Amino acid sequence: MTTRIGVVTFPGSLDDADARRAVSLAGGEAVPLWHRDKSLRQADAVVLPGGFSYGDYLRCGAIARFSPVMSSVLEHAREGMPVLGICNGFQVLCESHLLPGALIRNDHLRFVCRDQRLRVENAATDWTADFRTGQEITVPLKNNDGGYVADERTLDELEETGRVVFRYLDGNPNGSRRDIAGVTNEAGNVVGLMPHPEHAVEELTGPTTDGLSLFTSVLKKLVTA
Amino acid sequence: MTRVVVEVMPKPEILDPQGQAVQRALPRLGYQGVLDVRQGKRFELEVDGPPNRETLSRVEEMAETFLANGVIENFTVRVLDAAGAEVLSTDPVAGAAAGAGNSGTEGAR
Amino acid sequence: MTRVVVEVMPKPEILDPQGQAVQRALPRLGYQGVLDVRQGKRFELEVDGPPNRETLSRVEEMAETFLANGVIENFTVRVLDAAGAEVLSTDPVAGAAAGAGNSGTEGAR
Amino acid sequence: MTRTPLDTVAHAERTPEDGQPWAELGLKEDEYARIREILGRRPTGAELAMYSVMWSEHCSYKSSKVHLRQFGEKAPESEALLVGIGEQAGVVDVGQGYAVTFKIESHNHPSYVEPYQGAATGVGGIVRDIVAMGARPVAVLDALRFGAAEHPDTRRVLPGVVAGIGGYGNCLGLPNIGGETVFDPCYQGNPLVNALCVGVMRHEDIHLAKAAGAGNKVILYGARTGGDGIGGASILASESFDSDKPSKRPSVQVGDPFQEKLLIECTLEAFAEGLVSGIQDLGAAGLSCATSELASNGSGGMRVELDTVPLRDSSLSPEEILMSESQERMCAVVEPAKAERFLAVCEKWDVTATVIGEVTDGDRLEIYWHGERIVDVDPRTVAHEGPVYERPYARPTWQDALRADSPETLPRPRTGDELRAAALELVSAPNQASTSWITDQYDRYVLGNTVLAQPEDGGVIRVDERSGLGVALATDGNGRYAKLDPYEGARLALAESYRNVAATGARPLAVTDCLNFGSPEDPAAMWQFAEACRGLADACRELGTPVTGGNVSLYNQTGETAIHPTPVVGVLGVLDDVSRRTPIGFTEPGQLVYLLGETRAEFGGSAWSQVAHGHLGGTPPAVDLERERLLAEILIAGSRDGMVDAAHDLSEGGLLQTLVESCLRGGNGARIVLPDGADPFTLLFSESQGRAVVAVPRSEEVRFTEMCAARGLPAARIGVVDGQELDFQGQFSLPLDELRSAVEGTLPALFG
Ligand SMILES: Nc1ncnc2c1ncn2[C@@H]1O[C@H](COP(=O)(O)OP(=O)(O)O)[C@@H](O)[C@H]1O
Ligand SMILES: [Mg+2]
Repeated sequence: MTTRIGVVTFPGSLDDADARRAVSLAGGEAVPLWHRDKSLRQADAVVLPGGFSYGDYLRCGAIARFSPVMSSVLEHAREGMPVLGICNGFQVLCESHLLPGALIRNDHLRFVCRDQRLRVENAATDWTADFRTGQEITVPLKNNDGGYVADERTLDELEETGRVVFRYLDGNPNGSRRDIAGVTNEAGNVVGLMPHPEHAVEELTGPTTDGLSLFTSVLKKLVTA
Repeated sequence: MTRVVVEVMPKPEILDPQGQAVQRALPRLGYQGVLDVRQGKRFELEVDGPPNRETLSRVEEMAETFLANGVIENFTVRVLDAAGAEVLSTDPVAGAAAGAGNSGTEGAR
Repeated sequence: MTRVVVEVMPKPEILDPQGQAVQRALPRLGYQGVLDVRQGKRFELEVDGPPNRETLSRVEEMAETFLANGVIENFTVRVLDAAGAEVLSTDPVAGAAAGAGNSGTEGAR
Repeated sequence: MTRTPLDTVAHAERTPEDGQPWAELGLKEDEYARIREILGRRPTGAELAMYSVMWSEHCSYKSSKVHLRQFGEKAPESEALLVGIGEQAGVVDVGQGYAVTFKIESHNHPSYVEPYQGAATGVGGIVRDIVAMGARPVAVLDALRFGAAEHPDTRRVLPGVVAGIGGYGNCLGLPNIGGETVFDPCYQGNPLVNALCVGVMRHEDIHLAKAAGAGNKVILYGARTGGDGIGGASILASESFDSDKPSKRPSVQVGDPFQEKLLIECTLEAFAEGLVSGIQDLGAAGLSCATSELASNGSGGMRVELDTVPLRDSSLSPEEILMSESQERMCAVVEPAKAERFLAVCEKWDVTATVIGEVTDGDRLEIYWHGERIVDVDPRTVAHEGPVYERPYARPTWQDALRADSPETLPRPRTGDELRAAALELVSAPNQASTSWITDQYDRYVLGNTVLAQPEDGGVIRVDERSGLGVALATDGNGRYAKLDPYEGARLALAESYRNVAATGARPLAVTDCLNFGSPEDPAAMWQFAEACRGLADACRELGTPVTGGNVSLYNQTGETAIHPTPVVGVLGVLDDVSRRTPIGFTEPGQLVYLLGETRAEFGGSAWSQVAHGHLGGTPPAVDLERERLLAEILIAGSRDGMVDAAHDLSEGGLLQTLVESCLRGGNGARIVLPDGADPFTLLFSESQGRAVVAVPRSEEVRFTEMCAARGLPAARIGVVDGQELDFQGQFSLPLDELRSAVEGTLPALFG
């Protein structure tokens, strides 16, 4: 039986089809989830994809957080179900307080799309086990509001407990505190990151295929669990 | 019907890239002597009901759960009368506290 | 040093997609009875100099040329005293007029 | 608020002598007389509103029509063309059952007034055109022209335009895969913002805008209608209302890309379920256009209850509602039995939808306001029988002097050091420098099918994941060439765009164009326009690529001074397998560098003459379309058969510019040996057409050169990919690091 990975579509989600493609390429079964339905359709894990849910009006992710599907995601995430938030999905996870901190306007106030080098700082989460800690990867980055912020105490705690998962290399693209590109919760099942691993899964369309490992990681974890 | 204004500002300890960009730009445009700029949001709401405490606390709840993100922002709610004068507003301390209150702890609704 | 607040709101006749998105979301969050929402910006400035007419008109000029986009936005400037009370503010009509004034014609700065 | 009586049809019949503000609405006296003649009475205010917008230059093409006809008359036979000129966008067969629709449109003036919103709503408009054909939009391109890079107003306009294009396109989830950025003082006060959108569908899903079938429902869906863009109609409104009415109407439109994203998804879902009989997007002229065009393209008439239109501003008069250009709206014709399901699809996507009328048996378009008839017209007279002008045109008196001012006499760099300095100056000048400050603000990855995007020669999008079928697109235009010779300038624009598409390995199939010119009332500008149309139509015939649609933007001038005539041409090509696409970068040391084509001393309108001397004069480079076709065949075969690893066409800035870009893109230098006897300056800076540089793997050299020899295309081996310098042996050398900072630094220094 293949592992089912749900991919949520909110109004304004854009990278949902890409996330489903990445799941399939990694060998999983991608299950489309609709924001108005509470049902997770027996998904074993959930991806909140990138995009501009609700136009990113008010604050990115602020409106999507209240959709019916999110109450199920929150419930299951607390029970240990793997959840990955990419870009807008990361913003939704922060707005939902599943992950600490918040994402604010890029410090240069422009949208930025570029191939971004990252270091994997924690290869022990549900979504990063197929990496090595310290591994350097390149995946696309594209956002308006990618500046990761939290108060100093929270940032210190994240560092001390190894909850910074990805860090920017070769220059900070958006003013994120401590070059943070992605973080995880205490249990390591919920991961959020600004860059887009789902756009680095095919030689033809991505700068690398480094992003595939996030999806293979979770599939292995779910099979052995 | 009552007019209510909600002001949402980045917390002082949180980076404010937009305010900083404005401050940096001003001298280039020939405006000297602006020592600090912070940029936030201002909402004007038209709400059913009279300009009373109850309306105020309804909007405070909206601001706390939705219009502001307590992790990074504080808010103030002002209830106006027909002439546009303020009749009631959030106690600034309570408002800030309410804002801070949902940081990191509030979960699903 | 004077604290000045600049409030920038979309002109009433201009589409405000942000305010509309907020308004549409509210009933889903369980908040009924909000008939209209408009979303604008709020700037808090710390400015050299006393809280007088001159400071007001300096900031009005900044608002007109830079903080607000006169084609689509109106603004109000409020000069506050040390206690945070308003001591002076833009004549709302003049503010609106100033805002409209640069529409379409504003060229180089 | 007291109202004067509603100007109903009955009222208009009773008051034939009432004065009407036709001149203020932009109508000419004879046009107004013609309307009265068509109706057999004076028009009502609402009718006058409709005729005046639909008969405007923008909607009726009254000055350009007689020239645009050539695109149809001279159109080459093309099996690929499924829907030709005249529909909202043309449709091209790209094989395997797929059809592609693409179109370019201008939003020049609005982008000058309010750069962010003007450019954003420009993208919104062209995307709706594509959706209305039943296609899923898959990519956008943007062709931009600004005033001098250093001019302070450019610092206002450019960042706003770029942020607006990015803000809208990124939020819609459409990858931006290419475009142009040009600076020239002639565009000061008249920036050009041309946006292209391409969409994909299956053959059976092509939809045309028409309203057939009596009893079918007319459904307006999307954003509420506000007072956007109705400056003109307010003149009418102020006649029928007291002056205390809030008559301030917005001068600019604000876009809501989120609303448009929902509109796209809900429209495509309705198409997929077979719920739509006809559809039309609302753009210029809003409901006036949508109702009259839907009705006149169908078989019956139409009846609309205008007071059912959902409003953002309840004070709008019927005239204003008819003229409103509020964004993010569409109009569908739906069979009664399917209307409920259509509304349910809209509800699923949180899109407001309202039945505003129905298709009738008759042949009249009738519009009612609270039960009273305010419009009763033959919709064809509104939509298709607008005035047509044969505007006088004349070759400008200055044209000869301009052409006589040849660049031959301009001082040229001679020594290695002089050439090096000229080279650095050229490649770092705003028109040649890297545009990454701009293009990094555009999402090029979304949808996961982008195979090539800027700074490649053309953008390439995968259409079918299994077969690898894909399309390539490029836009080009050179106003400097066109100013020297508008006929040749249009042909040059096509040649370059065609060459860019072929360089990716794609077979060019079809053309869209955006013709940006000055005032048609100026015989000189009209001559430029006529010449450009003639040139483009001739060139399309010669290359076998039909024009499938496009856009005309006139009156681009400040006072007496018009912009350079600027025909922008977009070419669509197809690749049967996108994994064979050719990038521009030199990626492997050891690749052999070949220059294809012939180089003559051609500097008229060149980048060098502009950068080094601020000069514009002489004649543009000669066009040889047979040669372009041959070059394209070689590039396509080279890609298909794996004979070339990289290809980059030569255009503005000549060989030098091309080599610099290929080196920087691939991260490798090259050692270039200039052929014996060649003049280094001419070889490096000339802009002769029909040329490209290719990188050939050593193992393919024989096969590749034999192919070129057999087909008769000159191919000269000029060097090899190697090291971290671009070295012109015996002349000068440019380390890649130095080149990169020169080329990358220009735009951030100006706009960052
Ligand atoms: N405004 C823009 N939007 C998107 N891409 C752009 C823009 N301006 C330039 N580009 C891209 O930058 C690259 C270089 O542009 P240009 O020198 O005009 O190309 P070419 O000479 O091949 O037509 C191309 O890939 C082009 O598509
Ligand atoms: Mg090119």
